[in-house]
Amino acid sequence: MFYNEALGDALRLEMERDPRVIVMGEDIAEHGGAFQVTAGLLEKFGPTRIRQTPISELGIVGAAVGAALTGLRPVVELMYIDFAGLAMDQLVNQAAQNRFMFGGQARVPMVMRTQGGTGRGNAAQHSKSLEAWFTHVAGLKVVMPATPADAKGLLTASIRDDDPVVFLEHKLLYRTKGEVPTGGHLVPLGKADVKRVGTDLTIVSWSRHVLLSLEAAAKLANDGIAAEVVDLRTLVPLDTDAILSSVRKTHRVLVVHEAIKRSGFGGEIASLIAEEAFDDLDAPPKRLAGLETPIPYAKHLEASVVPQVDDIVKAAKELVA
Amino acid sequence: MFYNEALGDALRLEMERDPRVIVMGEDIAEHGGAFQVTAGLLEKFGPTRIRQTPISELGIVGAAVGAALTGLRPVVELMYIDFAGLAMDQLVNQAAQNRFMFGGQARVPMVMRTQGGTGRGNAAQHSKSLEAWFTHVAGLKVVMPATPADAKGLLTASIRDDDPVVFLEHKLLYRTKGEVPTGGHLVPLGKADVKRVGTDLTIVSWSRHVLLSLEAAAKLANDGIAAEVVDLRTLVPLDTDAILSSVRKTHRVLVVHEAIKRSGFGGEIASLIAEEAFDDLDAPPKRLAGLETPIPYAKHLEASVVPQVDDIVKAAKELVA
Amino acid sequence: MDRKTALDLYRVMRRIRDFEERSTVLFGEGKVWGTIHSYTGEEAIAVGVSAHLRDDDWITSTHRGHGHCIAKRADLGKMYAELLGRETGYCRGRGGSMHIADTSKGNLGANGIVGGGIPIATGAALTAKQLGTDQVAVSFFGDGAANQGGFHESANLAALWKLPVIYVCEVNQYAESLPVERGFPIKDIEKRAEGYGIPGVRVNGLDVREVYEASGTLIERARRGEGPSFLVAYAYRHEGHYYGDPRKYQTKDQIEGWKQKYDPLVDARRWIVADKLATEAELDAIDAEVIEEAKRAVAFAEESPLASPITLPGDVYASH
Amino acid sequence: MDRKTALDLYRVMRRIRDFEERSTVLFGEGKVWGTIHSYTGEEAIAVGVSAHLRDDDWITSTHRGHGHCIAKRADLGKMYAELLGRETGYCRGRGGSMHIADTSKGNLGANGIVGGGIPIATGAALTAKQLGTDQVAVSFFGDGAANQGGFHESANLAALWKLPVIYVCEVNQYAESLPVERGFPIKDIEKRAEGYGIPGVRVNGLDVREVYEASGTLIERARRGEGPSFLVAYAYRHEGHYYGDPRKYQTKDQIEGWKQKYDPLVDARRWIVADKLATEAELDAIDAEVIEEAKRAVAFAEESPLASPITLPGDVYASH
Ligand SMILES: Cc1ncc(C[n+]2csc(CCOP(=O)(O)OP(=O)(O)O)c2C)c(N)n1
Ligand SMILES: Cc1ncc(C[n+]2csc(CCOP(=O)(O)OP(=O)(O)O)c2C)c(N)n1
Ligand SMILES: [Mg+2]
Ligand SMILES: [Mg+2]
Repeated sequence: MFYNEALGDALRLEMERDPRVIVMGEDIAEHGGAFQVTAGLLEKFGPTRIRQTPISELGIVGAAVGAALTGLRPVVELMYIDFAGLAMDQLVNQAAQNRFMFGGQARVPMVMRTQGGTGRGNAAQHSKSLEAWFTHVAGLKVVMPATPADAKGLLTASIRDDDPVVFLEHKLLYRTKGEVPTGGHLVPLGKADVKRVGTDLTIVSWSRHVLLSLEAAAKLANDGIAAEVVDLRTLVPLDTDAILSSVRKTHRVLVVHEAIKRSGFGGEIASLIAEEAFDDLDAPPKRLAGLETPIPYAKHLEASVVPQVDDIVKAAKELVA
Repeated sequence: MFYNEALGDALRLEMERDPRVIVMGEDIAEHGGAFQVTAGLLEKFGPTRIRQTPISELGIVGAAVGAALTGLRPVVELMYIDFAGLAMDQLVNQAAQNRFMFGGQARVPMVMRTQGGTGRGNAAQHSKSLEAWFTHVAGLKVVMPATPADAKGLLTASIRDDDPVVFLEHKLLYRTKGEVPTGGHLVPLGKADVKRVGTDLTIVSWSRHVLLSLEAAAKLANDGIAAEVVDLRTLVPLDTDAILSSVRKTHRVLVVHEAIKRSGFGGEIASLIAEEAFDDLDAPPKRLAGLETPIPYAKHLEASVVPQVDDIVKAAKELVA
Repeated sequence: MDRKTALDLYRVMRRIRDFEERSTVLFGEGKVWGTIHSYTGEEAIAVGVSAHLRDDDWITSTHRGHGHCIAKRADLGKMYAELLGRETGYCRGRGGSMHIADTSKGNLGANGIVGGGIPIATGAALTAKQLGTDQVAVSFFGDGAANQGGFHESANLAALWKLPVIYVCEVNQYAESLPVERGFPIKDIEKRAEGYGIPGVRVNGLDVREVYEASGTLIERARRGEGPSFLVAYAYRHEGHYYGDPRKYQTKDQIEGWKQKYDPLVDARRWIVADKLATEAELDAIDAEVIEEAKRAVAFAEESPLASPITLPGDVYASH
Repeated sequence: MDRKTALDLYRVMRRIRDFEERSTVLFGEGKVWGTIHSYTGEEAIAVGVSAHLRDDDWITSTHRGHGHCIAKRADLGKMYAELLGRETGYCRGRGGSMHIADTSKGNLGANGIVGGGIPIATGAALTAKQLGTDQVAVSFFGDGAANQGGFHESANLAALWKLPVIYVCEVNQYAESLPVERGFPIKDIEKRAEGYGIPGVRVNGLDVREVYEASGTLIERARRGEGPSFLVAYAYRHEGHYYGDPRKYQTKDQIEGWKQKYDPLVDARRWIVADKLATEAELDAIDAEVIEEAKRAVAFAEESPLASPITLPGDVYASH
């Protein structure tokens, strides 16, 4: 099953299970969503549960907050993560903080799904990776699945969660395929997954770069280097134990992500490891991430600003050298 | 001179020097700004250069982008950093990226001044520290002065800079006093300042926590511990050399900031040090930062969620133990 | 208007006036900190509208939120306790004046973000529509907030979806230091409703009878499924924007004179007596009751324990 | 309308039509990537308005920006070079279709953010006002963009400050898959102007004469310092939202029939000939010239070197 179908499957099952689940967003009805995640849902659930909206990101996210506060479980599709700048206020000042500010009187069970990343020539306003912003907000949870099965299981868990969840997809993952359990499938938030076992170094990654890291690990194996690939899956809450126990085993760590390096979530991981597992490290914790530039349009330029498989291989080799 | 007066002084001098400099924002005219930075400027420059606006953060910041693209040098006052969520789109998708996206055809010489931080019981929507968000955006510069002199010198440099600068003040700094050079005073962007020399450990900080770190350093000195305090002043561009050369001297580092720890800018600094000066470190690079919570209202609670002087002292002692 | 309604409205207005005066004193004494924004002068708006609301109807409020909260029948003790940072406060001392919420009465919270409540009320109205109930949502906000993009987006969405939400714009003549005529290029803010094809109604926000009547019609309309509306109530902010505002942007007459001239409570007393709905003495008795009740509420707050320490992640996350 | 004006307008419209058809072919050949949005069917709007603009007047454009760019007299070779990711492109291959800008002609850029250009044009108009020039700014945007909060905030600000900006809303019947009647609760979008106290003018966006006339008046007005206005031009988007759009939300008649029925170029040819401003043959000659010019432009682009590698920080920062 494709990644986008797996997401659609989770939505369909949760909407069947719970009438309070609704979907809101742009182009999600007849068109089925910019990446065909909601394809077929309009026909099944009708326009009151698949609510196609005008282009009003702040209003839509805010309406989801209000709906979540009063008993619905809305799932918002924000077409591109780059548009988050229009809706941050409702997400950060309201959704994330309502429970705390109200002394526990409220809960805000909403999901904001969106997608980011490069790879389709969409240039600087349609290709960002902004997970670090959301992880820096107390009150949000942040989920970034790399595989179709995790996409389904984590979206299910996110919809059932009583807190606001930012669910981040990657535009190049939608047409990746994988085995997906049929029927209900739940992957709990906050659990990392060791996607490949190894002993020589740990590669920590999330979202699409897990796949690139796995490719790199396969190449490294040819050269006799056994890389362990830890897929975080959920950035908040973070599975600190999984990271640290892998690093304590391999003694070397490479953190790989697509977002720009400066203040990326990789800094959180690398400094966490440096703080908590300093004496276990045989080499400096290393980050491999995007260059500090907006994303360029031209194909060859776009590929030059985010880590590719060979960059991962090279960095890993330097680390174990 | 007080910190807020030093800022007002820089604005006045730059407005006298260059007629293209204008100020826009809420309550900046008769009222003189929520923190009295623009006090007196209306009388001097009139309402066309001190442009008081309605409450429309996105529109105001966007108008500044357009004005900067076409020949003005606008300075926007955003009353609280917490309101940035309303204006992020114009700052991030437009201002920060215009030059790059247009292949170098444009420059966006604007400054967005705002203030953050706790200490006045303003609770969760008026007390955030969000510098990490801005530092994660390629195309923005980020400045955070701790003293009145630096405030004046860095604001001068920011206004003269041809790139969009996010200039972050702290609400508790406005009524701090210090020597400030009269007349033109320029502190270049991208230069850290060693605010206290020491040999036993390096404390890296910025904005108000520089002052708390200096207080802590004084206390530590009583116990025979010589802490060096490095004030970053500018987070982007970052003075990597200053950080690394201090750490290479002291071999121990504590990064202190008010923002929540998770994905805070402290992670960038700590992981930079871990990557670049691993072998120079005698102890894990340590971060001391805000708890992962929205800011509470009650005085005793507010103080409990961000690092205080004694917390710095304690962390420093653990580090040198 | 019948006697009971008139006296009920009067009592709640007085309760608000008293709360604002009393919390100002507590602020002056250093018992309340942060910032408080007085609703004095605007009582008729919250009270006139909320009289039609049930406990299961929702409101969103603003930084100037005490009045809405009281009009929506909040417990005064818990309000004072919140201002005093006590564990018994509505938000356990975590929210303070700018975030008081009372979800048991449908109050989705004061809001520190100007305009922040508007999309939220719209979403609450969506819940009512989606679940097929006859609940309504009211969003109170200031004239300044009407210039926020979120108002535009929400009004458009609500009109498209015929949501049961009433947008109540409280024109108190200022957005902080900005006089309303410098914030709007038009005189009649209610005209903006036409851009969304919804009713826009102007009322004298100093006269609780007018507010009561007009909002009753709009709320009933929303309950019947006929969609959103825009009520613009013109009044006058008696105090500075916040406690301590030096008010450099106002004339002496505006500060002193207007407060006397435009007072919904003085007005209400006048017509209640003139219409023979009650005597001065009866109104004085209500005032006295309000004072007693307030004193008990303050005492409750002052005797309450300080807010308990922050617990993480429990104070922040519901599922963990 | 005189012959020269008519033929100039016709020529630019044809140039745009040709550009859109030609870049679609290039996209199909895999030479252009990312996304392109065709302006076919809406040519009369950009062309009618821009005919009044000087090189030192500013425009902001949209994701559907080729037409505005060409109408503002951009170099076609540099445009094609940008689409092909070449160093000679307007943005040196960094921007692509959605970010083409030509600051030498006052084009402040296409924009990937729906509504993103509206505040920017407002700011450009502020520059004119501040520096006391008679320059104007025009913001082109779609019907969908008019529901963004940024439109509301900008229109209010421009009206308050009497800025020389003209907001041109291109109603092409859709915002991606959302038909305009499902995006707006009102039929006459131009009515929204009343909420800001500015003129709101409706024109048939298929008729370049109407657009030319109405926009001329509004632009002159702005130049004279009389402030902003809102021009709403109704037209029809001939192609899908983007290259490759399956158009599941449209009927066969809308996809095939309407394109024939509503074509500003066919219309223009009709009245130009009917009014005896030129013959069919003369118009054909213009078409032929446009084609030759386009071929040269494409050749220039194809012969140009690929975009040079990213240089940091120089590509991102001006001062470093
Ligand atoms: C988004 C945002 N911008 C600015 C502020 C600062 N601020 C607080 S209240 C206020 C004025 C609000 O005016 P209005 O909406 O008329 O309400 P009033 O205070 O008059 O009741 C401003 C600018 C804020 N809290 N939130
Ligand atoms: C802020 C934002 N939201 C959503 C999108 C995705 N998107 C791109 S074009 C478009 C439709 C725009 O409609 P309209 O403004 O009518 O312009 P048109 O495409 O019809 O010319 C949408 C929703 C975007 N690019 N930016
Ligand atoms: Mg007001
Ligand atoms: Mg459209």
